[in-house]
Amino acid sequence: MEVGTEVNSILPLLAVMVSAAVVPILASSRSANVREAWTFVAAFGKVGIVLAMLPHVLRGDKLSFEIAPVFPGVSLAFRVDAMGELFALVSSFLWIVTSAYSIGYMRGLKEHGQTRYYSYFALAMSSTMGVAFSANLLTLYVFYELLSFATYPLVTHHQDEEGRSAGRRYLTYIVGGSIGLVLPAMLVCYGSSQTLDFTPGGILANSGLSRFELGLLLFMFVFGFAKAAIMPFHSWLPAAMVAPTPVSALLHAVAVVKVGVFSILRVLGWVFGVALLGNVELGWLVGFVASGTIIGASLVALTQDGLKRMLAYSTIGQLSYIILAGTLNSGFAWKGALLHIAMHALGKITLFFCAGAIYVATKKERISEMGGIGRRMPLTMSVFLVGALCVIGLPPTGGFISKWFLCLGSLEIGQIWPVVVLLTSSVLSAAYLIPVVYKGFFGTGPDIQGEGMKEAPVWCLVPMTVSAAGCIASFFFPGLFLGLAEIIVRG
Amino acid sequence: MTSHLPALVVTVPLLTAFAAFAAGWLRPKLCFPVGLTGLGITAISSIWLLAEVLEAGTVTYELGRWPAPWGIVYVVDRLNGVVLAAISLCAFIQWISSRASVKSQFSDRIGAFYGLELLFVTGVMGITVTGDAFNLYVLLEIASITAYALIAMGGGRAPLSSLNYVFMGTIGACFYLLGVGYLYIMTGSLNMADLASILRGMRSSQAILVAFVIIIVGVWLKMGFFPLHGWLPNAYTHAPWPATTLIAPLMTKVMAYVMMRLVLFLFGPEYSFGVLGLKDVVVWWASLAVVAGSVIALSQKDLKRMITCIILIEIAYMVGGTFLGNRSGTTGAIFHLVNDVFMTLCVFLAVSSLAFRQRELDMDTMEGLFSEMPFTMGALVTGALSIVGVPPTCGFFSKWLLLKGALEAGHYEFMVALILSSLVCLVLFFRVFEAAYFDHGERSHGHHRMREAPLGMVVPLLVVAIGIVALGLMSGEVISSIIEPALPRGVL
Amino acid sequence: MLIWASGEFPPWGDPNSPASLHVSPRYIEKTMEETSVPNAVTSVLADYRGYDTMFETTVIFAAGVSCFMLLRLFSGRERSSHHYRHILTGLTLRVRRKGKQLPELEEFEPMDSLWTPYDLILRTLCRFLIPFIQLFALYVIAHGHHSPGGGFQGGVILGASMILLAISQDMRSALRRIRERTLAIFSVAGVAIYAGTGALCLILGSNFLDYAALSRIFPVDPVGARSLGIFLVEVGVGIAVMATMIVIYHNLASEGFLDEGL
Amino acid sequence: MDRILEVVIAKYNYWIYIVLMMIGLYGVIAKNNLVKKIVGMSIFQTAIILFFISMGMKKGATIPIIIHGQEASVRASDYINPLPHVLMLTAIVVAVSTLGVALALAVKIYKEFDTLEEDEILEKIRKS
Amino acid sequence: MIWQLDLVILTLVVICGIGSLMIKDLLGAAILFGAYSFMMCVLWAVMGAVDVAFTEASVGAGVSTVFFVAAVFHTTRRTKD
Repeated sequence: MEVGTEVNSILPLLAVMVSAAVVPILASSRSANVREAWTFVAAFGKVGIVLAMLPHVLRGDKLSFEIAPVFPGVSLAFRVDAMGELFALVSSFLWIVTSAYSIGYMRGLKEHGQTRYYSYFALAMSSTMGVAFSANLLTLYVFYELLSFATYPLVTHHQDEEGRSAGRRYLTYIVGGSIGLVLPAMLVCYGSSQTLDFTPGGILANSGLSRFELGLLLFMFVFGFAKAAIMPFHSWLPAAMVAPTPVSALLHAVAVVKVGVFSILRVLGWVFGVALLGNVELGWLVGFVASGTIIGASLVALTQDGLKRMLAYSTIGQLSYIILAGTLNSGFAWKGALLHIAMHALGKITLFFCAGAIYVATKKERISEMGGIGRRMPLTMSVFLVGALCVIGLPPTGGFISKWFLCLGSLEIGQIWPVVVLLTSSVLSAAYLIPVVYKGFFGTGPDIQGEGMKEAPVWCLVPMTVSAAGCIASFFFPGLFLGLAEIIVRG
Repeated sequence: MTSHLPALVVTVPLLTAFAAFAAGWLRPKLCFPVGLTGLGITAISSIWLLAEVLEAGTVTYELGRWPAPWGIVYVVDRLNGVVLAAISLCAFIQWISSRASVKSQFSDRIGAFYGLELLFVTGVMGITVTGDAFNLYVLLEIASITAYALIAMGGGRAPLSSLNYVFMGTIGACFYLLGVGYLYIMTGSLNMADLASILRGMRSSQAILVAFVIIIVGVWLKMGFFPLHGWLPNAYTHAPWPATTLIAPLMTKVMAYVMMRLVLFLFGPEYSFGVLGLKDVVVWWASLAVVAGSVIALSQKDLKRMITCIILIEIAYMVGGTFLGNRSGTTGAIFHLVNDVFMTLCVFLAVSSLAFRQRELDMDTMEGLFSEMPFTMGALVTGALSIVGVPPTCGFFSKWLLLKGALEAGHYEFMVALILSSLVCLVLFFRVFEAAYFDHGERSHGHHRMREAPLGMVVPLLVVAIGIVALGLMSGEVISSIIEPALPRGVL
Repeated sequence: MLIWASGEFPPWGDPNSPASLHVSPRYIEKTMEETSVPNAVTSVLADYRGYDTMFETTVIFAAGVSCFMLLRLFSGRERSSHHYRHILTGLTLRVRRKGKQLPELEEFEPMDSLWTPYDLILRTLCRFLIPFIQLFALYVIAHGHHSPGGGFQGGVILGASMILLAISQDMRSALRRIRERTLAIFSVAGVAIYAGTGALCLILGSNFLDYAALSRIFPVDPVGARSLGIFLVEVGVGIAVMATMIVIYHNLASEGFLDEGL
Repeated sequence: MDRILEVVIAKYNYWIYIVLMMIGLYGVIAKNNLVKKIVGMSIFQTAIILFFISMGMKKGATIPIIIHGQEASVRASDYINPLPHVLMLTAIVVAVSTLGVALALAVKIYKEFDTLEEDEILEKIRKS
Repeated sequence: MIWQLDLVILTLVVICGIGSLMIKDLLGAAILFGAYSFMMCVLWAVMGAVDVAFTEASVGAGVSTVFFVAAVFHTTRRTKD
């Protein structure tokens, strides 16, 4: 069943380390330019390495690298397959964009502690890569924890009371979930089948666990990886929106939350195995929870006035698409899920960029105050529109493709309710996203006149246009992503 | 030509102690370098010894060249080999980093202080290396008496806490001695290997059972295992910092080692776990102790007191892990012992260098420490994460083994207690880090900004912190090559 | 529980109890030809289990150092007042710390604050006794091979004699005999003799504390060397114990001022 | 009757030492005065020493010093087991060292709080 | 040896021990403790442990009593129990 061969290569380690390596330089450098220059060096290096691995992966090979054996049968090791490659590609590419953006943002707002900011950002990226490339559950867990602690200073960047409480909630949910639920679950897996390596069939496939135990395990994993923000474990995400916008953009639309989802997909597909889930009919349970999350989050998003909070809730909903798809035993659905990782990342980061740009330019966070902003900042708002379309899932944006595959998948196995859920939430998301654009262009706000409001600094504009372009491009040329997804599904 | 390393690791610090004390009278400047060289030699030779054991198997050393049951022998196998290495390294590092504070606090009796510290090291090394039940008692007393004196130097209510420690410690040691007497009267031997071989014959004896109980209770008393922990928090909290950083990592761990040695080797697993059915009771009790320790630790305000309470939790881990009685549980306990030496050392050193700059250590005086003492706080974070059990620090891996053992033994209450306590530790340290991370600028008009601790304290601290992570990454080799072969056959 | 356990013990004084059958006969039967020391206790103490004894001495030493470190007060801190006595008239006068110090006149002698009237009998008796006590102590140390006693007992008695001196007269005169510094050096030296003997054996290429090695440097056969080694360490123990006992007493009895005792 | 006497003679040492040990333990635990506690501690230790000594005892044997003239033929049953004596010498030394340290601590505590009653000391600590 | 004598001494030992804990005067407690040690040493001498008896006589009955007295002398004789 396993196509391709194992190739020993140090590339994964490099890909992880390259951003961690620059941390000392970042931390020690006093001048802003040096800092940002090095950040770019690291980012481009990362993308370069990831791209260098691409051909292998497309050929169906797996690049593996072992750091250290830890227990009999378990070792800290990397193994790059198509799924990790896909995720790594997206996040590393978006890191470049985001670092460009954060230059504009941080400078525009004259934030303090930028050294710390960039350093921890690099660390967070390293651990994201680690999660993407990890070859077994233990390694994944290690980097997952690292990511949690590396992002804490970013979430609480402002170091005020709000940040304090947000950080508290953040760590409580995420670390509490991982230590309290994931760790024991891992133990049970290790105890029942003496390994933790991801195997396509699922390592629990032939362990004599009863259905109840399996269900328990499944839920421990799904809720334990609280970064995926499945309700009721979601409330850290809106709280974490106090972070500076680039953080929200990259971490809370791409890196962190996607790491959660990624881990859950890994567990579903490589620990349990879709077949097993199908046999004991456990996928449904998760599926129902996910659907509930989708609808609920979208409804809550409707009621939000703060732009970033609304986006956060929309993120919660979108993440659950992926999980829902993952639980469906269907190639199309999986393809859609993997695509959605990329597409939603593109779309959502665009939206966040816009929100940040608006904030930089006008210090406005509430939707109700944004009437007529589009006339002042047409570029921003049009980019916002693109992002919105992508998130809603309308052509000509990549979001459409991924949702299309999701629907196909659910139809393939003859399930109607997922389709219903998807369409409903699309309508809902249209309902909470489009008004912003409308208000922006045609609405009239209180204080639009006078006080020269203009576009955000160019450092902000370029990245968001790039990502918006990405949304559209991924609609016309989804080949690369499709190829990767194809490989996974075949595997 | 037998190797003399086993004798060296004990006698070198002993002779150094005399030298240091004499130097205190003649030329106080010499005390520090003398002790430094002595401990350096000790550390090197103990590591060398460990290497020797790893390749050549158990090393036996007959003192005065009297064969085993008549004379006193030193027996070094993998278990105490690794413990020895850990202890000596810990002592060496602590020696370097405690220089400044010793100089500032005990300038007039520096020789005596250093002499006692070295004697303490001698005691713990001897306890670890000896293969004779009574010799262990004598060395235990050396370690204890020096510890009493060192702790009592704290001033304030330190003497009272120390006196309580004297009472508790003496009773514990006497219980141990009494148990040894029971063993002697039943078997007529004091040598551990000899005893073990004789005891194998007399499983069903009441006297042996009583001896087992008495000895274990005595050792628990010295370990500060809940509910016999009464003396521990006070004693460690009121002790002067240079003493705490030396005693806290070593004393309880060494007693835990003694417990493992007796349970696993002297009485033998099939007796300790099989014949008398105390196993499950003890594990339940350990789980209870873990929870109790967490509660006690949660209720503390002062930072130093809090981290001393964490020792209680760690001790309960080791007891529980040992009495789980299966392979991974015991392995986890031993590995956790080794890790805990360094974790505790790291945390205590970090907090001591905080205290060196800033006298009082409650939560609200710690704002902005991250920006003022980045290295110290970084090391503190590492140690704390290791205690919480976050990979890739070494604490995670030993905790993992303990959990696995509990799972295999079916002791879910122990699992729950472990996970609960890790979360509690997380909360404990998180309070500190939050206070230290958020800076409301009050200290700007409050007291002066603090400088980073002196280099002599920071460098050892960072070494320990890095060591913790390195140990975590190497845990694979450590477990498979050192600890697992160290277990007696009986443990399956 | 303990009583229940004692039910199994071999009856008291039973010559065939395992305790007296397993290990100990060797000590009794071989002590002559292996160490040429008739007193089995001494030979076991200082040779077979010599290592215990070394640490026993170390324990005493540690205790001495502890008391010193705990109680000793150094210059700068003084009693609130000093008492002086005019030898001729016998009238005493009290000098506060702040007050001007008395000129060093020979007709004034410093005296204890809790001064007890001059007791001729006691003093002379003690003066008379102490030399004999010390002589006896030396005998005990030296003759430990053949009769009960040994370094430890002798050392204690030596120490006790000095303590007696300090009690019967005042501590100053006792300190005039042996200075504190000397005591410290003695205590170290004593233990160091013991450990040094062991280390010497080590250097001579044998095991630690293997006195037989001493025959390489001293003109005696290995067995004689053992008894010689035993003698050496006994002396060491004696010195160490004496010094330590005195140190502990001085610090206890004078609260660390080391000026006036009981 | 004789049987009982037998048992008593055979065992009463072991019982007495337990009694002494309990006395000492009571002293350490229950007494409120520090010096009293220390006394109890010493009693506790001596009780254990007594246990060891009585375990080394042999009926009809003499003290473990080889008599002149018969070094050639030494029978172990003629002499009392010396090993417990040796151990107990060490134990006595340990006991006196502990005693010294404990008393030093007591004096220090008295200087600090000028009382030796534990409850009063705790009271003072609570006040300050 | 005569076990009756042994028994008598043992009872004396116990009495001294209890007394030294019960008496309401620390100096008296110290002295009684000395007596206790001395009884102990007699007992051991009877049991044939001459060396130990010797040591106990010099240490227990001698030096440690002096230590006690010195300590009590510098603290207080008062005790509540």
